[in-house]
Amino acid sequence: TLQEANRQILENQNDQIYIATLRERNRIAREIHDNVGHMLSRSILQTGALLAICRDEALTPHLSALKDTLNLAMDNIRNSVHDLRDESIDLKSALQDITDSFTFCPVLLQCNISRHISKNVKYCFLAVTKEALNNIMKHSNATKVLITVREHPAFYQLLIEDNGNSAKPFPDFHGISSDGMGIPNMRDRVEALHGILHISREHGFRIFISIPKS
Amino acid sequence: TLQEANRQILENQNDQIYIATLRERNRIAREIHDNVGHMLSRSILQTGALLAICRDEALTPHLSALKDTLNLAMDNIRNSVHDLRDESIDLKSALQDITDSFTFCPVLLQCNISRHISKNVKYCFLAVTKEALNNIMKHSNATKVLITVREHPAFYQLLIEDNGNSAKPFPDFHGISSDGMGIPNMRDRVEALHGILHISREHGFRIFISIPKS
Amino acid sequence: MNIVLIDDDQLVCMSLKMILEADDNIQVTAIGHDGNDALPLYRQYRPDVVLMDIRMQHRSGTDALSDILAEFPDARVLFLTTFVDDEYITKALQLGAKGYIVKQDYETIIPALNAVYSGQNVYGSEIIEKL
Ligand SMILES: Nc1ncnc2c1ncn2[C@@H]1O[C@H](COP(=O)(O)OP(=O)(O)OP(=O)(O)O)[C@@H](O)[C@H]1O
Ligand SMILES: Nc1ncnc2c1ncn2[C@@H]1O[C@H](COP(=O)(O)OP(=O)(O)OP(=O)(O)O)[C@@H](O)[C@H]1O
Ligand SMILES: [K+]
Ligand SMILES: [Mg+2]
Ligand SMILES: [Mg+2]
Ligand SMILES: [Mg+2]
Repeated sequence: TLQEANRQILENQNDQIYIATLRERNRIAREIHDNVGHMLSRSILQTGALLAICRDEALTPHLSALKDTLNLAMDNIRNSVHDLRDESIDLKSALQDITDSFTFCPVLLQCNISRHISKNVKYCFLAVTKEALNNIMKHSNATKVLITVREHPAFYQLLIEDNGNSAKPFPDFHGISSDGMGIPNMRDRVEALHGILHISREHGFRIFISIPKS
Repeated sequence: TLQEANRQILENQNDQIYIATLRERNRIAREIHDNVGHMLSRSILQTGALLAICRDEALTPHLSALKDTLNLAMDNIRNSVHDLRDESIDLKSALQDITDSFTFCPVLLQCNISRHISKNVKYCFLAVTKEALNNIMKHSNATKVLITVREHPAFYQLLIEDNGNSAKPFPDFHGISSDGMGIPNMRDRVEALHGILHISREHGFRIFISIPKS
Repeated sequence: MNIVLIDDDQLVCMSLKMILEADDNIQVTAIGHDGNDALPLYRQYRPDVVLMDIRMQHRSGTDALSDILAEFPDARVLFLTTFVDDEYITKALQLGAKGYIVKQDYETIIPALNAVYSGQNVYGSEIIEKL
């Protein structure tokens, strides 16, 4: 329906703003790193050379102080570039942000992954988690949620389980009987990355996703 | 209507992504400016001090070379901060981007403004221009468009005129008879900035906006 | 020429002092590290020119300028900035600063001090006759 489409667009909007922000951040991070970082490391070497050849005792402490300043500037750049990169790929804290703002019931988040996770997998996991939490709020009487992200040698896994006991009829998640867009969207995203999505409902609602490392 | 709302949301989305990108850019520009810029200017002064007290002729050329490197790094930062600022406030090139992607008919853009135009006025002019071009495409048989942005001591002006001769009835632009959202939105934006909007239709459709400098 | 130097970065102060005092006509008579130091140091030393950073922790250079001018309307204050497009510069000039110097261009500081001392204004590396 149009109302549906509308809501979807609004949700995507936040993602897209987020993505645009990260992209810009990365661009600038690279620029600083490459240009100013290069100049700074050169000047640190030049100062080292001066210290090595300097015979004037009066100058030495000033040269050392200069070297300290330059090292500080270099650390500074390194850190801010690092921070920028970290922020841009930190799935864990992005998930944490989402779960922190979820007030319906407590969420336990376990996220063990390397920093090398691809952007696409990351955005997929974020989008799925958002919708899953929306669904829990809308459709379940859960009192706790467990979200687990795991990295295996060949794939990433996302598992979202709640302890709800909703009495609503179980829709056919292969796309026939439910007219919701949430789960079909999840499935699309996962399949676009050649992954699989399983939904089960034993002690609660449980979404399991596995995406190969490419 | 929902379809309307939908379209509006999609249009806003682009604006918002743009704004988010600019905001992030500015944040980083400030960060570089404050931290690394400060260290670099300190190190330039430290090198200057060394040059001032150095009695060892053998060192002087090395100190000068170091100073050159540091000045280069500083210029580099200055330029990138400056570029970032420019990009973020450059109404003219943002307008150019919009008109470049308008293929319906030729657009002549004249934009003479200082760099000090406020963000709000800028976003207002960009939004109005987009909608005006949409309208030209949808409602006119124009073969050319003239867009003029002018700065006066006390206000900014935006003038968008086409040479179309649309036979459609002229709606009441004060909000009574047209059920379009485009022009009422323009008016809202302009009035939020205490500006005025006039629409006339003599040899074509003509939108005139004037916004006081605050 | 007597200078009072105010900058929150001690290494900047030390370096500037070394650069300035290499000139025979210049003495840095006092150094402060915050805008709050400005007026007391001015009262005590009555410098020919105050050379002051704009951005400082507790009290900014522009606020410190107002403090000084309220009591000493003829005071000559020249600002130091990291970048030209520092947003505070305009405010500083409106408030009655004699101009500003970019720290990077430290070679122009001595000519700038001389210009300010003789009643001219200085914008970046440009020295402008007072109108
Ligand atoms: N955590 C959950 N607990 C119980 N039932 C759930 C849970 N998540 C989903 N469901 C069931 O699965 C159905 C399909 O979910 P889906 O997200 O696709 O659609 P929706 O939430 O109903 O609508 P939309 O997401 O489009 O707003 C829901 O209608 C609900 O019956
Ligand atoms: N350049 C133009 N040439 C001729 N008629 C125009 C032009 N621009 C607007 N109009 C007329 O003004 C009306 C109101 O414009 P407005 O942008 O408010 O609504 P719309 O374009 O019809 O709908 P919407 O913008 O909500 O999609 C239009 O329907 C059209 O009749
Ligand atoms: K001296
Ligand atoms: Mg749903
Ligand atoms: Mg319209
Ligand atoms: Mg400072």
